[in-house]
Amino acid sequence: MAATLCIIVPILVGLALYALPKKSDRIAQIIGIVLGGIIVGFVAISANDADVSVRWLSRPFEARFHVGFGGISYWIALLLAIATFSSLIALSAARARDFVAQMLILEGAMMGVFLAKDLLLFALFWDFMLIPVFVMIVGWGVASRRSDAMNLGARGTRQTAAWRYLIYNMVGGLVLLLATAAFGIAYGSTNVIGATGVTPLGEVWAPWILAGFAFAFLIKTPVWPLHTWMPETYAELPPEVVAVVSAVQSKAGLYGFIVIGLPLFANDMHRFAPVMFVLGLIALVYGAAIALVQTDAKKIVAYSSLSHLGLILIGIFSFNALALQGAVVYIIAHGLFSAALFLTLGYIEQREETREINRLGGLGADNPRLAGGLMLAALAALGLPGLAGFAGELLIMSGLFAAGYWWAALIALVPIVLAAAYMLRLFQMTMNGPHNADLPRRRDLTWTEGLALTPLVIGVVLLGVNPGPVATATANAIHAAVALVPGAKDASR
Amino acid sequence: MNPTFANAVTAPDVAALLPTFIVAGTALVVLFFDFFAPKSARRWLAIGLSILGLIVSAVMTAHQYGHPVVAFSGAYLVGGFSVIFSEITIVATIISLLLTLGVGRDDQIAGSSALVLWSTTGAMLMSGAGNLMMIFLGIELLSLGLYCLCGMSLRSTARESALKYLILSSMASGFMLYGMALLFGATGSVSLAALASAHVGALFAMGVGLFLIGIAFKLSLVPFHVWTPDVYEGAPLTVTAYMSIVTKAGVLAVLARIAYAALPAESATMLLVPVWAVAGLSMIVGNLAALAQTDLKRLLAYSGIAQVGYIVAAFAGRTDYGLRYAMLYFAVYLFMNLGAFGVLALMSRDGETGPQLASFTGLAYRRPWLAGAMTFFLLSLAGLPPTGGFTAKILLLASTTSAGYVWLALLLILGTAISVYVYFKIVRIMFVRADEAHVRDERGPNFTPWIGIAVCAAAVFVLCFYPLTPSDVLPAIK
Amino acid sequence: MIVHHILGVDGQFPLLYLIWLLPLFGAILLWAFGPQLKSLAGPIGSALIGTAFVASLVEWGLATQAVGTNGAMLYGAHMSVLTWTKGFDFGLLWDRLSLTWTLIITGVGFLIHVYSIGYMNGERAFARFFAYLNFFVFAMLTLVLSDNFVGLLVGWGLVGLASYFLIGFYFDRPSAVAASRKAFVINVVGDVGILYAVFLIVSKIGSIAYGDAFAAAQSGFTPGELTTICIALFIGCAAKSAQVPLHTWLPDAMEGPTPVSALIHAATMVTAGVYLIARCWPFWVNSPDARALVGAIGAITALTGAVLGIAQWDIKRILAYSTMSQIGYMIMGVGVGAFDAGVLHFLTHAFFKAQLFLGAGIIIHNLSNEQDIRKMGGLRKQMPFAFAAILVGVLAICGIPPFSGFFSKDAVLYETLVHGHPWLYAIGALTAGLTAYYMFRLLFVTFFGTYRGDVDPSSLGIRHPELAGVHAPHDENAHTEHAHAPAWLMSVPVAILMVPATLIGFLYLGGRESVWVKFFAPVFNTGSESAATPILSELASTLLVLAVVLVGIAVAYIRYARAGFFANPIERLRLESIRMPAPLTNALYFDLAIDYLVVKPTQLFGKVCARIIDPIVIDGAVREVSLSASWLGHLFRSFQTGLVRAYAFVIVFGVACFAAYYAIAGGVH
Amino acid sequence: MIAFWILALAMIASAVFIITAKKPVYSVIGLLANFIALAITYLTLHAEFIAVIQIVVYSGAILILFLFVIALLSSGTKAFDVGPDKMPKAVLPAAIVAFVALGFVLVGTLRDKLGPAAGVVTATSDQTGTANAFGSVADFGASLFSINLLPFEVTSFILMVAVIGVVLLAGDDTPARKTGRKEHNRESIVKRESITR
Amino acid sequence: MNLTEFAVPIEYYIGLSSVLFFLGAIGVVLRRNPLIMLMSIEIMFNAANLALVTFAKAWANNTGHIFAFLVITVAAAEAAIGLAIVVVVFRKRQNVDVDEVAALKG
Repeated sequence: MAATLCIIVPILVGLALYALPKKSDRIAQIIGIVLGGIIVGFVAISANDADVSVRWLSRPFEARFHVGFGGISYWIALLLAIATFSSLIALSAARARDFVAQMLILEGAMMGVFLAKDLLLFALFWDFMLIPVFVMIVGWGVASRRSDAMNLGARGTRQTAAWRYLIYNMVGGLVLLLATAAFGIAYGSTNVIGATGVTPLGEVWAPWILAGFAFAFLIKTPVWPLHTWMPETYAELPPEVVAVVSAVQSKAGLYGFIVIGLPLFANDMHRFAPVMFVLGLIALVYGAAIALVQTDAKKIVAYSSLSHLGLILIGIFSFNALALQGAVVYIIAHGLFSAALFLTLGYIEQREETREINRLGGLGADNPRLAGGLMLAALAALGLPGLAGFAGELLIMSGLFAAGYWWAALIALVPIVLAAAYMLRLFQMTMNGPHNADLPRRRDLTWTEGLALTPLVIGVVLLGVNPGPVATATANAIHAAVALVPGAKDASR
Repeated sequence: MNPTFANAVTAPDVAALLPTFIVAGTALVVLFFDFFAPKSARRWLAIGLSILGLIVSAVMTAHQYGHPVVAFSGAYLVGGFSVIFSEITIVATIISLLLTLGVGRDDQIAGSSALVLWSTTGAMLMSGAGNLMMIFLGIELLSLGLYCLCGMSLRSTARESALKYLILSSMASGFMLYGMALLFGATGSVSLAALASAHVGALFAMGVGLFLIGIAFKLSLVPFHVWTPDVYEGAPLTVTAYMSIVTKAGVLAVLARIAYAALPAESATMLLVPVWAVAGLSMIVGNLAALAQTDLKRLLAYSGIAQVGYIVAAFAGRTDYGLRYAMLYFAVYLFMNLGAFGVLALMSRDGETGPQLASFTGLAYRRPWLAGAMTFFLLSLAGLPPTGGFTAKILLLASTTSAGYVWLALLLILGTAISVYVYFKIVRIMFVRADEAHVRDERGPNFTPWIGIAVCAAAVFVLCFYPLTPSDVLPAIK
Repeated sequence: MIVHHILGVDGQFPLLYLIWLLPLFGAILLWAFGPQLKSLAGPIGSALIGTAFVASLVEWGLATQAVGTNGAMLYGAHMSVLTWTKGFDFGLLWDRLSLTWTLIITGVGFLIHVYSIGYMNGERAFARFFAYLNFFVFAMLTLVLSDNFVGLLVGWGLVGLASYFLIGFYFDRPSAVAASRKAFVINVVGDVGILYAVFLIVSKIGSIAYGDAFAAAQSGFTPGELTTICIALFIGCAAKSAQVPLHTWLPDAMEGPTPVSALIHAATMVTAGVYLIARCWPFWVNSPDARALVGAIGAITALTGAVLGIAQWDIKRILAYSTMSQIGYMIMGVGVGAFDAGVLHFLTHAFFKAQLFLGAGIIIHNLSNEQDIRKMGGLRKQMPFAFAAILVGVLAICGIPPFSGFFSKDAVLYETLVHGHPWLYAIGALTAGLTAYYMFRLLFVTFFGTYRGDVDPSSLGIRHPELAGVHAPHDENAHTEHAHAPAWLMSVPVAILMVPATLIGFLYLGGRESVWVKFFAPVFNTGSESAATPILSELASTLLVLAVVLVGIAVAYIRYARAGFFANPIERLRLESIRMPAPLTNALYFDLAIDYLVVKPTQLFGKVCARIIDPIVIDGAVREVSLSASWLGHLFRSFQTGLVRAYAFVIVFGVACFAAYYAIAGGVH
Repeated sequence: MIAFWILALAMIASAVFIITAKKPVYSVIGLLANFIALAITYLTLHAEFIAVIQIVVYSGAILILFLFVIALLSSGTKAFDVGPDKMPKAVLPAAIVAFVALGFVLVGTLRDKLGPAAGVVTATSDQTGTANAFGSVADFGASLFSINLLPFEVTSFILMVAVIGVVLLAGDDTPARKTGRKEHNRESIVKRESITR
Repeated sequence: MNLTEFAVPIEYYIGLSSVLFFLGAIGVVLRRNPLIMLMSIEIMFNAANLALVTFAKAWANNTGHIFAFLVITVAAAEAAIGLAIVVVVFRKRQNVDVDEVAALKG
């Protein structure tokens, strides 16, 4: 029941917010924060909540409204709840009532994706979650926010960002839809996520259906070369949204590979692995290399995401239990630190009205808390041992190595060095050095802004010190899934 | 030996025909009462009576469901399959009439309502038509009323649309008629039952081909779609809304009957391939062409071309599921399309011309509910959740792939991908924060469309989660 | 089953947590409440480290007691702290090796903390500085106290971070910022090396614990794997301990405040590589290839550091290169298998190098951040205490008996011979001479002659006065307050350090039979592999080295401390500056090579990806697709001419197509 | 046979004349000729009733209608002027395409034997004619009012639509005579807008 | 009644009707005068009627006649409406030319 509530309540409350008077921004935000907090708590205590399952379709295949926490879903839902909560606290957009409403709808939709236990329901929420994001790029894109002050000519970027986001993800979503339909026809039921004992599909259909799923997942993640929607979108989205989108939405694809690809298409996943390895490795190096020369702060982080998520992809496709546990840990970790990164970069952009790191500089002296937040997030992102990113990377790469892909682990080490370089470059060019005289000097983080970062930062540290709960909670499911893959080498004895 | 007039009409025949004739008769009643109605009540009276008659007819039609009857020596077939299309027609008519309530001239309202009702009669006749003559007459009854409805407005574009519609449609009717003549020549009979058992020769094939051209024209499948955008744009908004559903309803019923029942089984696939091809073409071309549109009615016209492509594609393979989900999709299309037209009606100053894209700028902040409703319908048109469009589309995909027409499913996906851009262009502009001084807030003449919008929205939402897919709907010809 | 038998027994030593976490507590406290604590931050931070030091001593005693002093000598403690997943167990380890390091870290750390109270007095970010220092101590303790590779790696990374913070402490100074980044990135290269070793170990034995890994060292790995592990680990050591070619960050790291240089970049952090090799001795013992490689690189580093030290004018950079050189010795020692000798050199070096840096710090502090020795001279009389401190340090580093450095350096050099590496011995001996030369050069130029602080920089050959050394004041207001700092805060720690710097070498008195060797005998259980008889006896070796050292001193004396130099020191210095060989002034082009071979190509690759592949190739393709869609849309639009006849034409065209199909299809049947 | 060829020639010639005639009046004449020829052709096919209807309805009613409209439209100052040809180059392709289509249709339809010869003649339910009465009014009527009753009834609606439709189309054209509703509406809109702003 | 009674082969009639039909179609495509377009459509309908009547004769089935009769009725209705539309469209215009009526396009 908790799962259902987590999905429906935010959406309903979001819609209901529109019924408030236009000027009730403050109230709307408070409602949002309170609800966000409640959901965090609610998710946190619902780890063992029973599934809810109601009939939806019986022809031409069985489909059910089947939602529940279970294994990895719980953790990602928790991540989502925290990220949304933080974003709602951090929120400073104009027309806050509408913004909060969209954020809540987004939260509900994404909850749906991660809690759905039915493929069709998964596909439904998968597509649904695009809409609030699109609306928010259009209505609150950074360019538009800035246009209030100075820059009317920048409309173009916001438009293209919105379109790219939508069209790329829509194409993915539609292919996912087709694959889901085909799966339903071929298997007779879509009520299969997290189910045990699903008989594999026939040889003829399975690879094509998996290809459809994989295409959608790769776009969503995104993985090279399907990534070009991401940097612009992340750069243009309001930071509060991108914190959620980058932190959680981008994980939907990887989540899909773990909960749909592995258990249902074990053979074909194995067959696809070489391609995925190549794509993941390219993404890994390519994203890092671009992040190294980017000058747009948010794009640096966006490309770093490309790099990091490539690693997770490789981890998943190594079919090693350790690597998969690492992938789950890293999914959560990346969610936490990328949310923190984007939020802080948003604060910076809000204060300085630019994201160009060449124009920024020396902010740290006057804004120690801001600098601290950015530092911690950047350190987690560059994989500093002791923080969340490291734990994930270590487990993934150990698993890779154990599975025999020593060369992949070797290649994957290069971006770690690059990550140190670009993340420090990002940090130092914004926070260190002499203060740029053109930049306005604004005050340090307010307590609400700081509060928004707090859960993320705490999460980054806790997960970095002990990813055990996440890793072990998913171990059983992962072992079961990996056992299906032919020829997978399991490191843990 | 010869059947006489006395036993030409039996009680079951009349019962079968009654719902249809009630609609036609309502038109007469409307015209009659219009003479006596006080000026202020003319409008309400005409629309109210029409809707009343339609509701009665709808109820009676519903009662026919599950009781197949062959009436009038096989000329009219009612029961399972046709009931669905008849109901869709009736519901579409009711919603269109609701939109019409505030539009047009008082002195024309009765006449136009009557024409609408007769056109509806035509569509209902088509959905039950058991022989070629009935098909032809149904189409003509439907079309003749529409020519007039299109041209009734004083705007020159409306008349232009009527002229174009008339000329092109008549020409297409000509092709169709010639095809029917050839089919008659090939089988010696006009009944669809005879087609099903006919020997497929060159004459038969050509007859089917020319006949299908007529069908494709009425469904505005590419390349026979050329009339659609102009006519939809020119015709009064409510007529466009009406036309976008009702013509398709009748013709889809005919196509379904032909495809499923009236062709010899062994050569049906071969004979129908061009239809699937033009359906696939429509999905792509319709959406591509819609990309470049700024007039909302015109845009919906192109979108309709594509949407019909999806529906027709579901017939491919002629599976039970295909028909079932085509009907589901069509029902959803009815609601989402009319819902969108309802929004347009509220945005249209004179209630006839469609609003331009620019007038939607920032609508979400000016009239959030209207924008929300429009977004909802557009989502459905694009096949996005949480709308009936989503569920119906995935079921279409399922049936198309399971029928083995994967290429059509892929085209459907491609077309939908393009259509996302089309529909979200509108969504985007509604949520763009605009300098409101430059946007003229166009408001429709009255608020009755809200009723239609509410009904449509509710239906679209419900159909997402509770997709009604009637069973036992395979069309019969006997 | 996790095996710990090599490293100690399980036990409960709760004090360990205190030792480990006290600095972390201090760091958080000082960071969070720094502004409120103001000048109290220094004493608090120092007190915490001091407490940790005392606790370490107590713990030492407790541990000795707990294990007993019986023949086993295997005292140690393993405590389970965390479990990530199967095979990833974390714990603390308390054995003699970690004890040694802990004592140095907390002991020398405490002294430097105290010193810093004086040195940093009046800095705006006073509390932050101590927070970083405390954090460093915590990180370093994590490194040495961890009982597994991942914990070590965590500490390894965190000390790098602390080093980054402290090098870039003056973060409004671009050079400091650049130096900190360089240091961090190069250190990450090292981290990555260790990571790779961890992968290999985990994949082979499924555990990260030292115990499991070392138990398998003899037979669990193929020789190739073992060598790979050693090399990968050594990449980490090389980065952290400034071994060629990853040493370039260390001289730049002198951008940090001098106490930092003393603590991190001399005494403790940079010796982490030594610790790692000593800790992983079972690997090295079983991998002759790795021993040869690491020993050679240690020797090369020692030589390179010494050679580069000759050419420096910045007092801290001289010391930095000397540090590099000395770590080269240590690495050479532990690399070839002389673990106790290497560790001994670490111990003595920690004292005398800290001593040197702190002494230099006093000079710099008193000269208002002047670091160029050309602008010093004759300071012997002005700062007799500093002179004494530096003198002791110089004598120790040069290996003049009986100063501590003599014992340790001698031990390392002789052990190379014992382990059969005469070439390394030769390099080491040569380096000892060079060391003596440049250290005495430093001593002479700084403290003898006359004060040159008011001479025009250009006449001293200082080409870029604003770049030579770091002159930027820490804080504009700081100067006035310096005077108020009580002088004893800085001198007392130095004075204390002088004692071990002088005497600690006596631990090794007696060579193989010394206290030191016995202390470590249970740790480095290398067996009794008395290899080839060295070509020199121990005494001969000592004398030879001493002779070389004396030659070095003599040369330095001739060049810088005789009348010829004092006659016109300014002109002499100018000429020397100008005539300094280009390879030496450019630090043997290491930076340049790294820049051109690694950094530039990577950036070029990034630019190609960012400017060509991403926007033009990938996006270009996508754009083409979308443009053609929109083009098609407009094309279809243009077909829609509005002319009825045209429409009719299109329809007839469609009819023709249909008719064609059905004419053909009808013929098929 | 000869009669057929003459009629065919007449029909084709008149059709060509219709579509090429400069003035619509000439076309009407051509149409008349065409219809008469067609009616005679019907007679050769034993379709007497249809022939009569053809003359009465087409030649009698429809052609007159055309003539009325021609008269109505040409009553203006300039009758039947055409503007510039907007697709002057389309004539040839259009003709070619149409003839290609015709060719295919001819090939498609005439390849096999037509009619009953093409297949087995099956007695269909609506085949009621007898040899003698075939095409006669009696035969026609019997069929029309029995099995084809429904189509016949539907035609009545079609005619009704035509009547009402034409009335609505042509009935009220001048804006001045519009009812007040629209103006009233517009005023209310303006009022509403002024309130909401 | 069978084929042998045909003095002229049935194919001739059908061929004739096809030719007429397409002449009508060409008329619609080529002419710009709406009246002539309507006449062309009438030709098309008549051609279809000819085919219907011919086949009725061939099959001895008067359904073809019925159909033709209905077509004539429909054609009449259509002509009436068509002419009405033509009148309302062109009454106010200078030229009676469908090319001029192209405000709706794109």
